[in-house]
Amino acid sequence: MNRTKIARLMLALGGVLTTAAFFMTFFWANASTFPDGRIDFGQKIFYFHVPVAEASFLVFFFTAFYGVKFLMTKDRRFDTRAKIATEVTLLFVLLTMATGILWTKVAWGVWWLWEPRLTTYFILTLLVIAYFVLRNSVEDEERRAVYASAFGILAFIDAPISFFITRWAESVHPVVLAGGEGSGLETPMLITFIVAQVGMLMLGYAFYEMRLHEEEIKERLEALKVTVGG
Amino acid sequence: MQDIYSQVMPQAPYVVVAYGLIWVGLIGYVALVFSRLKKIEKEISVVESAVKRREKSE
Amino acid sequence: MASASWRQFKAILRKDLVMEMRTHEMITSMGLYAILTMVVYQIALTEAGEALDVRLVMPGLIWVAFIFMSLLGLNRSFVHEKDQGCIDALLLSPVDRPVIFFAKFSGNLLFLLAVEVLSLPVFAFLFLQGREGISNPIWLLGVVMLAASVGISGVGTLLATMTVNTSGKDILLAVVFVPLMYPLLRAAVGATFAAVIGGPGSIETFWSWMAWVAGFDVIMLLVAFGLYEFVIGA
Amino acid sequence: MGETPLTGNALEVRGLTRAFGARKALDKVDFDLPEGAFLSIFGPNGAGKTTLVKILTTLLNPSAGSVRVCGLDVVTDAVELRHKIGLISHNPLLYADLTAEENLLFFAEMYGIPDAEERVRELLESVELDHRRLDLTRTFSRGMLQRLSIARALLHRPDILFLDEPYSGLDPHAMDILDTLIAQIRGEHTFVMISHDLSKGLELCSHALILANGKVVMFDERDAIDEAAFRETYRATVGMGVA
Repeated sequence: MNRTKIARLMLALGGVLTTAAFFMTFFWANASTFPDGRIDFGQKIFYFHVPVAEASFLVFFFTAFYGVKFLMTKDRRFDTRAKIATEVTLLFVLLTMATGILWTKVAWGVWWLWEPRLTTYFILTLLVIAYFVLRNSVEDEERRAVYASAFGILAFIDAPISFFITRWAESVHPVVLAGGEGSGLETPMLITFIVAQVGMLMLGYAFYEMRLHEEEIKERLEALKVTVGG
Repeated sequence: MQDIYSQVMPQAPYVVVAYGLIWVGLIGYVALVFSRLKKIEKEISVVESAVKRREKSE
Repeated sequence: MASASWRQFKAILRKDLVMEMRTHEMITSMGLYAILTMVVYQIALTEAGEALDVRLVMPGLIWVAFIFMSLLGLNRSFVHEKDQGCIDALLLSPVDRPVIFFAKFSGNLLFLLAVEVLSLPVFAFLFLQGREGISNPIWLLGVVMLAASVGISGVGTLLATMTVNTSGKDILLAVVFVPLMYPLLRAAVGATFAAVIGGPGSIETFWSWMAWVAGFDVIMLLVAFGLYEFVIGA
Repeated sequence: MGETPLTGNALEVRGLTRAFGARKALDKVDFDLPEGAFLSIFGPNGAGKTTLVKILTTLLNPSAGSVRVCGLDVVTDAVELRHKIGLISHNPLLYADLTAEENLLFFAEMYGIPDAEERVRELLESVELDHRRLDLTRTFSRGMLQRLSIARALLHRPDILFLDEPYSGLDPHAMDILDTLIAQIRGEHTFVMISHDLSKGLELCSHALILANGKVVMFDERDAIDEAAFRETYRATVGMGVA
């Protein structure tokens, strides 16, 4: 089975799992309640907001990983991979921001709050955007690849800071999955979350492979054109 | 039942919009990539057949 | 070998200092920028009047001035290397690339610190007269300024080396630099605030923020140092 | 000058390829150049001339193949090799806000030259700039800058000199001076020159090389070259697409 087929399979599976998680969210997972017993319907956003956010961290790791590999080998394919990983990160980061803002409004009554998690995640968004701004302003292909790799590595340092900030600093952002008192989920909730998370990661992988496939065809096209032109 | 609706209703729009955005984002991205893939696959088949024709004529 | 690197380090640093003494390009533009920022602050704060305790916002305001000021200096610092292709002549000479990094970094750090030290008294003179001064010993401010400027210059030197080769370099440096600097700036403002406002426990708060600054400095300098060879050769 | 291992060859280029993705700036370039020779490299824009010189001067690494300059490998012995090469470009590579003397002293420090002041004075005299040594190079004319940049390139007594279109932008008088200077140092060094000017390049060289699309189209000794045929080959390469 070749990579394209695996990617298609992952896309299908990811689609099925996320759709299943979507229905589980509304028809199976326990309704979360406020301390006073009222139903917290806004909590439903959690089942997709968190998986997308975690996926964005994970995919962004590959930006740095392939950045390092590129700098060590100067092989253009690694730069292409880093670029695609960052592109998928951008998609996930934007979805995280959008759902996050909506949840903030539901839970805290405001659209935005400058609290540590939100702030660092906002910075992460800016870094991912800056990565593409940087790429677009370098003319020479190889130089572009080197600069983008270097910046990707630097930018990734911010990702763990954003991830762990709720554990380090005083933050009102909930830490659901870290254990500790009052956190934790009931079984149907946890299963729904896990299904959504796995589905989202599969989608991320599928997106990455599909884009890679596209870039590889582009490169083949370019190579063909060079041979025809020469 | 009435009670549950009154609790859920004010929060519902935000949840609906959130899931709407997620689905539009994910499906839109897939559609975008697929349409680009189609276009580029067409382009490469054109170039490839041109290369073959040239090789034959040489 | 080590002595050769030291000699080359001194040569590059001295050259940058001599050229700066001659043209005053960086110091003047950064200094003027600092003064102008203060004029703008006056406008921004004027309606709040006496009700506002300036000391509460001062730590943030000075770091806003410093970060944008540093952008100006960093942008200039590679222009004369690029102007007549001097960077090629430098790279052609038998010098280890990290030496270039440390020399440029030291130069940038010196210029930044010089303008910071000059503009801080002006700030105090314009905004803090007739108000309570700085609660904790003033040398604490020196500690934050030094430590944060190390991080700013280190990452800034690496990024400026990149952006000098790009189109739209001035704005690009800001776009890539400011978000990367966020953790450092946040901690620097925290430490400065603790130093200025004082009160019980402020010294501990100061040092815990300083631990953040120091951690950022160490990590970022190591990464920047490791990446420099790739970036300058590209 | 230096203690070069006696391979007899100043340049040994084997299968040199420089590629990024599908694009090949240099494609399996092979040639040898004996010591003391004067090589002129011709080729249209985008042929790979600048890339070739950048690799020979250790500024870029090859993607494949091996390159030895003065018997030293350009990748593994880069730092040692840099002591043996000098570059004169169409860009002066000088700091505009330093004086002529400061410029040379700075580079002398970078190379670790003993008795730097003595050496700098001697060089400034030989390029006839000793009267302007305390002036900023910002105030220099194009020709003066080029003379000073020759002095800079010769500071560390390199074995091999690279000339990257040194004549471009020079007025006839400055060209004459450059001719004289090259003639003076001709015997002591190996030369590699990139040139757009066929007549000038052929007049000076002992070996000629034509690059097009990153490939060597022609490489021969000057004496073996029929000038008319050479011009024809060169003209044909200019028509070849810039890939």
